[in-house]
Amino acid sequence: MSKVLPAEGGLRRVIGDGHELPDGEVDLTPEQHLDLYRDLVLLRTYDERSVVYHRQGRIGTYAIFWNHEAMQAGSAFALEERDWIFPSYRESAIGLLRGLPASTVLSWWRGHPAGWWNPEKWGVASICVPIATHVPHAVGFAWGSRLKGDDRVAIAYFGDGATSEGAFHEGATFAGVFNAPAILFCNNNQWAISTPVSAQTAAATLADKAIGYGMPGVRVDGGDVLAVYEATREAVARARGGDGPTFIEAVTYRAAPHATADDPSIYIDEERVEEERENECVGRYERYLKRFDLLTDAQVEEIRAEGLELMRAGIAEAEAEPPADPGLVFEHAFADPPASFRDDLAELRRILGG
Amino acid sequence: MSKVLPAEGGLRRVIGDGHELPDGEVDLTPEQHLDLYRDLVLLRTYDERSVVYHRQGRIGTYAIFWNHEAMQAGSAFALEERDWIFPSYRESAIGLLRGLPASTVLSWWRGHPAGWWNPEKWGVASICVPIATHVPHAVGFAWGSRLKGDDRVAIAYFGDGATSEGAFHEGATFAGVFNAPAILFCNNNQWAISTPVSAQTAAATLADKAIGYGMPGVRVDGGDVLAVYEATREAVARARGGDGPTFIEAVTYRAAPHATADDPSIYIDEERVEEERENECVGRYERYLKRFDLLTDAQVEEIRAEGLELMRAGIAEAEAEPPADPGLVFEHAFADPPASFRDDLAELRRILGG
Amino acid sequence: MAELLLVEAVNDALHIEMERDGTVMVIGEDVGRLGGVFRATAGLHERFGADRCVDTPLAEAGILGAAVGLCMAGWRPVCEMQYDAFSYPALDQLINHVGRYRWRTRGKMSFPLVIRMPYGGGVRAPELHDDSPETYYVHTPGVKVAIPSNPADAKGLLAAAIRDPDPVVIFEPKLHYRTGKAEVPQGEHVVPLGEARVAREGTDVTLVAYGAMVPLAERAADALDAEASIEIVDLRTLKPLDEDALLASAAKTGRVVVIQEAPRTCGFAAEVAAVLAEKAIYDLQGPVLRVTGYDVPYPYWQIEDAYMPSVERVVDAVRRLLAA
Amino acid sequence: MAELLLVEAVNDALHIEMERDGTVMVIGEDVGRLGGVFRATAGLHERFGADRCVDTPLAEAGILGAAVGLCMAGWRPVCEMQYDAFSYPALDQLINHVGRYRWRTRGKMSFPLVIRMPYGGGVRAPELHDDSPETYYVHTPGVKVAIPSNPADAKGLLAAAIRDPDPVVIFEPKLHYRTGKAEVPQGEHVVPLGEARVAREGTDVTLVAYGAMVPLAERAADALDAEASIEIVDLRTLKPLDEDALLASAAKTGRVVVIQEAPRTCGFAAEVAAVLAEKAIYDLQGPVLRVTGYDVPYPYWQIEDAYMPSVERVVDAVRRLLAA
Ligand SMILES: Cc1ncc(C[n+]2csc(CCOP(=O)(O)OP(=O)(O)O)c2C)c(N)n1
Ligand SMILES: Cc1ncc(C[n+]2csc(CCOP(=O)(O)OP(=O)(O)O)c2C)c(N)n1
Ligand SMILES: [Mg+2]
Ligand SMILES: [Mg+2]
Repeated sequence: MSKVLPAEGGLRRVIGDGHELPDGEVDLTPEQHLDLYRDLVLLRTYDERSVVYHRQGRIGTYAIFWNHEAMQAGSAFALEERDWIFPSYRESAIGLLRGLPASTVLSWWRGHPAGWWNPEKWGVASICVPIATHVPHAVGFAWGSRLKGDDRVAIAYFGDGATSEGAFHEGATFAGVFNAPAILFCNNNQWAISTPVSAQTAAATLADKAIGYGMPGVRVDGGDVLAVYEATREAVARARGGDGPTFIEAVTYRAAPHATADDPSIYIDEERVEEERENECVGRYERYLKRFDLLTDAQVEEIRAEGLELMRAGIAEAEAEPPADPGLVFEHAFADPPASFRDDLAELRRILGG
Repeated sequence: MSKVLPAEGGLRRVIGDGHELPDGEVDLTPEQHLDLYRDLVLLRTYDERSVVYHRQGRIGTYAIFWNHEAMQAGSAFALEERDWIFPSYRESAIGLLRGLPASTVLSWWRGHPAGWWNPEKWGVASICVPIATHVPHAVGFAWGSRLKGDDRVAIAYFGDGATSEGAFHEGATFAGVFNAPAILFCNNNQWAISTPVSAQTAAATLADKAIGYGMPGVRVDGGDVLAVYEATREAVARARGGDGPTFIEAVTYRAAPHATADDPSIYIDEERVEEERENECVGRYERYLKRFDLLTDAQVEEIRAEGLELMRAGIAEAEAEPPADPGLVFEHAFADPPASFRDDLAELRRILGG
Repeated sequence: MAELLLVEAVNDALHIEMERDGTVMVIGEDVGRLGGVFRATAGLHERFGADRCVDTPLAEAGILGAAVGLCMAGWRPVCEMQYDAFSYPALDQLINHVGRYRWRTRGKMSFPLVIRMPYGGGVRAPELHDDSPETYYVHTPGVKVAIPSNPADAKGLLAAAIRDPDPVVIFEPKLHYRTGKAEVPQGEHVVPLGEARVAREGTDVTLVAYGAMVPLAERAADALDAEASIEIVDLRTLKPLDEDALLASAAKTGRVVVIQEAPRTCGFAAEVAAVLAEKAIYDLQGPVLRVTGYDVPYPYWQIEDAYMPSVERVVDAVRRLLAA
Repeated sequence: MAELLLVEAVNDALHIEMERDGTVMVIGEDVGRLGGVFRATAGLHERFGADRCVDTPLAEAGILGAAVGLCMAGWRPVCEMQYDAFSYPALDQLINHVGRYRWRTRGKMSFPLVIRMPYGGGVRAPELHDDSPETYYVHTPGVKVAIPSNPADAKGLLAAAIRDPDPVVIFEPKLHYRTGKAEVPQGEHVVPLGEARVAREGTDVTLVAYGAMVPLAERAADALDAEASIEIVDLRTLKPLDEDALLASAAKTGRVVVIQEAPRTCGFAAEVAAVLAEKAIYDLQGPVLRVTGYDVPYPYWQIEDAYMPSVERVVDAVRRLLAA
């Protein structure tokens, strides 16, 4: 049986601190715990390596998700394979949890066509770069699946800033009205680039926004992978059971730059960042698992090594991609391209060749 | 002292039914009551005559506001002259309460340039035809006024359907964040053309949406002019006092077609309409005033006659407007029109003249 | 053949295509019980049920955004925008997603959605019920755009749009929704996208038009009957453009007037003129003239006729061209 | 004169105009403490305070809609859109309100707002950081549009925009924000809207360009040095267009290539070509060629150079034109 605890600020929590804060429990087998841990480490490794690859000039601008891994892995762990994930740039690598190759995601950040995957194959929609515009996609997908008699669920990830966008509002409104089996998962890392959540909304909490859409709003400690898992599991059950959408606000604090191009020192509270880094989500889960004797140091080593190996292979594979053919410019826009594309391509080839 | 009563569905109410439902009271002098009654009758007369003028082909398509008068007059009565009103098409004639000539509004519905007024002169923004897009205007105005050190308040009127639009959401978010002295006044007539509010949102009430913007949400009986007045007066006081925006949901039931072009018989509940028509807002106030001996039959006659006379004069004036010069097509788009306008106009005049 | 109004032809196409393909659904504001403010979707709700003809919340970006997701779930949504100028909140979804999502999946997923809306002026309506927004759509990569000028094409182009694997936008000339019945093929009727129609053959001057400007061009041609032999090219599809038909007519007449009711700058007439300036320059016997709406806010309806291209303005352009 | 990067020139203009006029305020996402993701608004928050340099919620329609209201309250808001493709949620406010509100008041009220944003490709960025959306703006009645190509014009056009009584949109070529310092007049510097600039005099072929395409045109002209005398017209303002300058150059050279990085159909090059086809047809000694982006989604950055107009494509067009 699960035991979820209320925490500071009404956040749901499972993982304690090993001292005063007691641990809760969730309904996972030891193997599942290890799988979840593996997911967390995989994302962490992906993220840390990506920052290095960026510095080495091997990938372009990159949106760091350091310490967001618990939100991503915990929620995704509550899904079935047939459920769909609608990521923002912040969840660029979430497909890894479903076996999407690291080289694919790395290629995306390398601006190489090999980075654009088939959403149907992985149940992971394309990375959404504009803020919040994928919320209606997820809702439309969930609604459409229900109309088809499927029991698939869709989850959309977005940030605290995203909740100010009209697209979020319209998507959430549709979700409520059509009772869509959708989960609106808000990563509240308390910053939209340099804008703190206090300047983003006057709402007391982001979860409060759910009331306006007639759906439950749940607040959870975003650094607690098990609390995130539990909250999402409940939301998935609700959705699949025909009880409609849920808004989940997972609260954390952005402890890294917004992206590789960003310099947060201008605006962020460095002390708060330090605190957060010390209490980062992978270590928290690691210590929890060790308290329950579910994880050994040897396993930690092995899992980390696995992750590193996957990344080494991934970047090698991405870098081994043949240069993209300029002719791709004219592909994939239409099933049946207009004649003008053929002419334009011929001209381009003539000029490039000449 | 005012005495506002809770009513069915948690709606604030002042006016009773003369039988079981007791009357409340508001802080208005007998003269003010008469003024407010005059406002109500003026709007009612405007609306009823407009429907007739439309049938006579003297104005074009017209958005009927029959039984919305209490919401408009009650709220506007709580404003000071320096406060600004941002109307939708449903409040097209609200400027009348500030002395804007009936002929102007009639000209608007006649598609004649004389219908376009100077917002600064009346403190009434232009009629907003697209849904909800004026909410950020009102909020920007209120915020900007506060920044200037003014104590002006802005009120935006919109419908239940409007609360689904992204523009509403973004405007409301800005209002909360900038603590704008704005009132978001939602006329919940329970229909957006043929779409009932139950298909518009899954929220329990529209006022609940206010929580997501960190502002109070108030529900009031939209057929009760005094309850509307009271709620708005409080909101104005809050706004002017620096305590920020308020969302007011005034609940009524649309008891007339959406507009002259609409045939609601296809979708509406005719019995409910009948009920509403019997309990319409002007009669309710009239009976209230009579119960308190604040209004005589003679005064009713006189005030109605005044309204009719104003409309007679208004339509005559509107119809006496000289035909608009086609050259107006090129005016007012820019302070300093580009050379091409001059050439286009010359060409047009040559052709029209020829 | 049946005699139908343009809006009835639209309705007919929706009935037939929804019958034919169980994945076609109609979504929009007031499309259900009311059957749309112009009655274009009348009867669908009764016939196909509330799940396939859906009244949505009042949120255009929500409609188009949800449609993207519906495609991903295997539907072919036909989205109604209630009016031209009320489609603008959805432009963000159009540009950043509708036009790009197939590309994003490297062609692995299709987005067979349709956006249809009444467009255009001349109907004596309040502000913002008169726009001709085709430029915003036609400039956007990844979407096709068609604009019928008559009932048969309204049916056939819509059917083609619904069957197309890619996003198609159809603008329906609301001015002509009910101006007259015309023959419309019964049953399935498809007018392929990308094929212009020579609405009238002539030898002296070509009028290039689409949508509500085609009947106008015809009236202008009638007025010029004694003076010149006018050819009228009804583009029907703006994107992909039938360049061959355009260039053939320009080669034949050497004189072209392009008509469009949208504001002039970067309107579709500019594109037509640019194609001619690039590919027909040696055929042209005079300037390419544009008769368009002006670069001003669409005016109060009492003077909208001064804004709209008129027979007089078209005739004047043709005469100037012939005299050049 | 000072030597400034383009983005520094923008920043300089903002400082000077905000100093000059206490009603100018800057609003947008991250414009405050961060000074904008490109640092275009750096220092304004410190100098003029949080009330005049305002970090807004993440809501572009809210930004532009609020700006309309701010104008009504007596402010001159300068709105930053963080990137080109993220301005689309605000198009609805632009088209239905920003471009129409002065007209709605019959000229009684002014809406002296500015929208400025980085635009354009070639910067190796993730999806949707590369758009050239000028058509959406330039087609909209009631707004002016300017696109500087160098630091001095970036400063001067922005100053003109801020002082203009009407809405002005400025697209800043992000590719050239930091590519090189150039001389910029110190203190107040205004480049009037509506005046093109002959960036280079020549006699054989005119290259018409704006924004990031001007330096490209210059490189192409250099490459063609031995073959042809190239004139370059930097439009600077797209609306109102300086037709006189355009027509004068076309009359002089008789051969015109128009360059634009936006997708081709209904891009601004089409408008330029249409103006030439209408008003310069007898001056033209060959077709008007367009070198543009293609009608496709802006691609993955590893092949973006194939999408962007290149020196090679411009040179090729010029050669074809000279051989025609
Ligand atoms: C529509 C839109 N506007 C602006 C941007 C630029 N932008 C990218 S990330 C970001 C901040 C997003 O903050 P939040 O929603 O909290 O997500 P986080 O990045 O913190 O995960 C902004 C403004 C964008 N991508 N899309
Ligand atoms: C953006 C936009 N979309 C659609 C419309 C068409 N339309 C006009 S009124 C209306 C219904 C509005 O309902 P509601 O907000 O409840 O206001 P009411 O008319 O009931 O006062 C619609 C859909 C519009 N004017 N603007
Ligand atoms: Mg955030
Ligand atoms: Mg309503």
